[in-house]
Amino acid sequence: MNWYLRIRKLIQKKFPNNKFLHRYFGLIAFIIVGIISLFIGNHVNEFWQRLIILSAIYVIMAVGYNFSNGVAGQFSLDPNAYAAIGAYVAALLTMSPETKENVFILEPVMKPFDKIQLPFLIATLIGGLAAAFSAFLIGIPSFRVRGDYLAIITFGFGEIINVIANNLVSLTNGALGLKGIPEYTTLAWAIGWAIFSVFFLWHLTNSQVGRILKSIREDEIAAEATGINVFRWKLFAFTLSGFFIGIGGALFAHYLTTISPQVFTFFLTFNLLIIILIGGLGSIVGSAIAAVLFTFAFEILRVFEEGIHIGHINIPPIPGLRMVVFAILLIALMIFRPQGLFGDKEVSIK
Amino acid sequence: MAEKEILLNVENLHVYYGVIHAVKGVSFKVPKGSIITIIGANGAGKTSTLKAIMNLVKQKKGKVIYNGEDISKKGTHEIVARGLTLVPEGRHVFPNLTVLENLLLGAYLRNDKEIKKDLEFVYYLFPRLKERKHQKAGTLSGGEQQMLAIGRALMSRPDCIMMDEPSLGLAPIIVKQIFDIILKLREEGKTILLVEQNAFQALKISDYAYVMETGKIVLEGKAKDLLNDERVKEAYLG
Amino acid sequence: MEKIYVDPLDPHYILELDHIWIKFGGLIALKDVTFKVKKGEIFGLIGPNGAGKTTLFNIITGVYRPTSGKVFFDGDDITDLKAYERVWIGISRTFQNIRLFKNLTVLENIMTVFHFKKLQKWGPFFVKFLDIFPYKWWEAGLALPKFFKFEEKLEEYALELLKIVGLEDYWDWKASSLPYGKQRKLEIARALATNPKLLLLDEPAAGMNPQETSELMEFIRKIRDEFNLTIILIEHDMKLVMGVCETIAVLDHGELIALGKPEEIKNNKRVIEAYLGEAI
Amino acid sequence: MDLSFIAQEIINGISLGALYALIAVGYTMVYGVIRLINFAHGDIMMVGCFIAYFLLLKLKLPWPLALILSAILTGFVGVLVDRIAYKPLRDRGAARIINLITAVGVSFFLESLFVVVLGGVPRAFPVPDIFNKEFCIGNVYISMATIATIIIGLICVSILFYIVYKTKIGMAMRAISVDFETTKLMGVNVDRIISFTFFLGSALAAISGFMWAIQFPSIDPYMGIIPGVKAFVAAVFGGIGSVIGAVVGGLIIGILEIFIVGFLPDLAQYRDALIFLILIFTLLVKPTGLFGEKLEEKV
Repeated sequence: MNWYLRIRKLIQKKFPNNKFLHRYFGLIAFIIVGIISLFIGNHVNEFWQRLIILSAIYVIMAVGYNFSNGVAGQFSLDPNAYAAIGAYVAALLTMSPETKENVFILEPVMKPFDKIQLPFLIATLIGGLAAAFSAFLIGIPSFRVRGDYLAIITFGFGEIINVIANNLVSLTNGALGLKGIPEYTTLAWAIGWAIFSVFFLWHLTNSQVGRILKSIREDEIAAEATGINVFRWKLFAFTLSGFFIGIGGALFAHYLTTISPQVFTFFLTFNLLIIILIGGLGSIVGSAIAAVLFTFAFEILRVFEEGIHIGHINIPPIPGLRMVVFAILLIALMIFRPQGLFGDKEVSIK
Repeated sequence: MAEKEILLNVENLHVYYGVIHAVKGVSFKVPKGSIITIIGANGAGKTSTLKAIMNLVKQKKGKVIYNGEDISKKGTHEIVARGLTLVPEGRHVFPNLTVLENLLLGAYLRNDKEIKKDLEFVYYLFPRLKERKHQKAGTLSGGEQQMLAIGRALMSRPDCIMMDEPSLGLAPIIVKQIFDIILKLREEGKTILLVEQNAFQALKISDYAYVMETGKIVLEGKAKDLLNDERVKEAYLG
Repeated sequence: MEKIYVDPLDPHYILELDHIWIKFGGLIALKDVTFKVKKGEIFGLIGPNGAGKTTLFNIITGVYRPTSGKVFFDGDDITDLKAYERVWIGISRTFQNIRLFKNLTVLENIMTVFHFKKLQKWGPFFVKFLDIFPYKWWEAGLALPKFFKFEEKLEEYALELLKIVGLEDYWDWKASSLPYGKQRKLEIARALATNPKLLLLDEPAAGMNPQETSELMEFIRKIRDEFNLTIILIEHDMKLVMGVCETIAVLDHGELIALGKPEEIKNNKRVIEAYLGEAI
Repeated sequence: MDLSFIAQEIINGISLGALYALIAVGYTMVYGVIRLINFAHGDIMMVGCFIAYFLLLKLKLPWPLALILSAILTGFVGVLVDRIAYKPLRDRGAARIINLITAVGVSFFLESLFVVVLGGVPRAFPVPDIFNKEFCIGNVYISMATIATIIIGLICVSILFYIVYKTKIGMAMRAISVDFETTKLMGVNVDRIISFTFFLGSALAAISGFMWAIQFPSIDPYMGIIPGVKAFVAAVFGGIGSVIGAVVGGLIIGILEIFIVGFLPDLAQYRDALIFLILIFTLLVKPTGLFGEKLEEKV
């Protein structure tokens, strides 16, 4: 039995008559977590505050990624592509025409974008929708294959998007990337979106939709034999997952203020992969917690990469150390606890 | 029983799959040159027992003595080298190899000159295989695949052959042939441990039998006696 | 054997196979198979492994498309319908090697099936609402009251079905941890949850002892009567087949070699030669 | 466009394609036996390159010796990787996707480890003089490196073919690929065969790495990614698991890449994207690649 059902049964037992609590205990818990993190974020220095924002962004992307990979069991390797699409689209929409003129020195920016400037929320949503749409388009052909092959196709798509980001200069400014993106991603925005994403996908996972997706993950042939249009539902999961990753990407762009193809390489996918594996495939709350842990660990390890000077002790900078640590972590996780730190069973993905 | 030499002796065997305790302390003896049957319902732990003897399952406890030697810690290939082999449930021929290649793979551990002779023996037992020796094993019918699986096991020149449900899913007419072959193998001096759901047929040809239920042996005796046992009749012979 | 001609308009028949051929690569798996299944009967399909029985099931349920030939269901040509669409019109099945949603609970295994738009009638009682996938995905995500209301209802229905098949005590077990016989039952229950008119059972008695098998015979008759079903079953256990089936078809090497009442099959010379070996 | 230009392009294409083919064969071997997409294959190739680099530069070994020795040492690296990372998964019977994820982890591990130990700065590979010779037929140039790649590639592939299709070990390999447990019942020491497979695959990677380095003599810890990915595309294109497929796929991808650059200079920057598009379309039309065998799930 999953955690949602377990907690719900517990609450129904403790408060047999409080129907509101039966239904909305999740919402209440998430809002409390949100308020606490907002409160903490507002009372710490800027370094920690930025770290909280970054965690929140990773939470959004991770739960989105987990929805298609863990819940629906469709293993893809291209969240970097959707993050990139969300980021570029949203950034192009919020940057002022003057900034764009200054930034695009190689070629002027493509037609509609040279005039447009939209509010942050709308730009973010459009970024998410653009990512969702691209996920939908790539999903149509991709879901004709399964398993390893699906992973390969999506990996290929991630690379294609990266090549495009590097070369479609009039839209992406090539390898130089976009500079001067307004720093709109505040603590409130990031946490708000994170709470919304977790809440939304968590409920969806524990609804009939989630059950259908899980049944596809467990046994595609049996799912089809119970009347499920497997292809359509896979596509749905993939598209929705793309939407949330795109939202994450949009927020990421307005957090970094400078984006380039370098930000959205396979490296980003690798990070998200570790997060959802730590959190447990299929566990939405697990990947949210894992995202926070991962981001903090990642930033703390950065200190080692840059070298430490404590009194007379000098530890020289060790570039690449973080990735060694995380790669070992990933391998060890797969060998010793493939269900993730928070999952309670190995999800069967063939 | 006492006058015959014990070839395979299983003592207090346990098998676990994670938290599930599939085989709970099974002991039995297989004397040389006999046909011994284990009957029982699906999920009773029969297949797990055979796999544990061949060391194909990891989590197990207990002692398996073959030909006077403790083989419970040996690798599967070492057990096969000692002359004990298993014809797995569901045949499991290699569909991408030809019939001949399947048979030769059965003789993987051997380098002697007599492989050819044994091949002829298998072809003599199963003339159908000779006709189809260059066909991919995947194109054979169910009965032919079962014959191939038995023939392949014979190619390692085993002294003791364990067979897991050799009659499963075969036409009744083929089932009869398979049981005839098993009798013929005993005449050749092989020792046979049979696991069957087709209890009636199996008991008819065996010397001694064990009944397994939920991981334990609940009944044992001469096959003829079991055929007349009320409990066996009710639960397994229908 | 004599030729059978299909009349798609005959209301007594629920399923009609019309000269079905299927080839995989160069191999002919089914050769000109033609037969009809009467409404409400229990129809047995026997033959050795590799004779094409499961292939035939796969053609009826739409997993494979026949190379040539047609499939009629309730008077309609369904040859081109996809597998999941055939479930919607009332064809449901179980599998030879049980295919449950292993990591989901027993209850979830049943609940998953309640998703189609049209589910009018369900066995002995009528389902109270037509649209059984009642909320949109975003309503679930936003956790609107409608979502909770229907979730609770789905649970209630699934439990009701579990009660019928006698699995209600196991509702929160992981499907894969159920004992073998119960897994078979759950798979049948899941197939019933789609509200079928035609139920296909692929070796339902595999791995059961005679006692369980005779219980299964009773169960098959019971669900046929209660749910108003037509049942086709593949089985090797001759006792079960002869005991429960009203008509039997025998396949050998992809060909239909006999069709008739159990008595006729038992004494059919060709069947004895190719399959049974001796009369039983 | 004159004929010698086209001939030159074809030669260049074959030269690159032969490299891809050689790497792809290694990919395909491991996949063919244990159904694992060894994502880290390109990085194993990088390891082989660095071993050859140190053998040539520090030990001043003659190149044939360095080539063979690097192949053997890298082979053992491959066996080690399998024993540490993949074997525990196999023993547990983990889902295939878990294997793939682990392979991604191994790939990142090898890259980052070499960055930590050797730094990320590219180094010049000491190309033996013999490979710098060039032949000229009319206006078409062929370098010794190209000829060596083709010859050594042919030798490797022939040896491999012999092993897989003519020996007992090869028979066991093909058996393992379909049924692990039953192969054990044949008396095959499955672990040893798999180690041997990894040894062969990794040694091939080292040889192809050496050949890569004499044609593109700048080596760094990330050098394995691009050729690894391309060879991977080639292997899938040809039908992963099939040795012939890998060779044909490698050649086609190599020639296509050179042709795109040569004949469609506007699209040159997009060549990697186009290669992937081809892969995607191949998989859609024939999901198992050109020569891949069908692995259909039985219902």
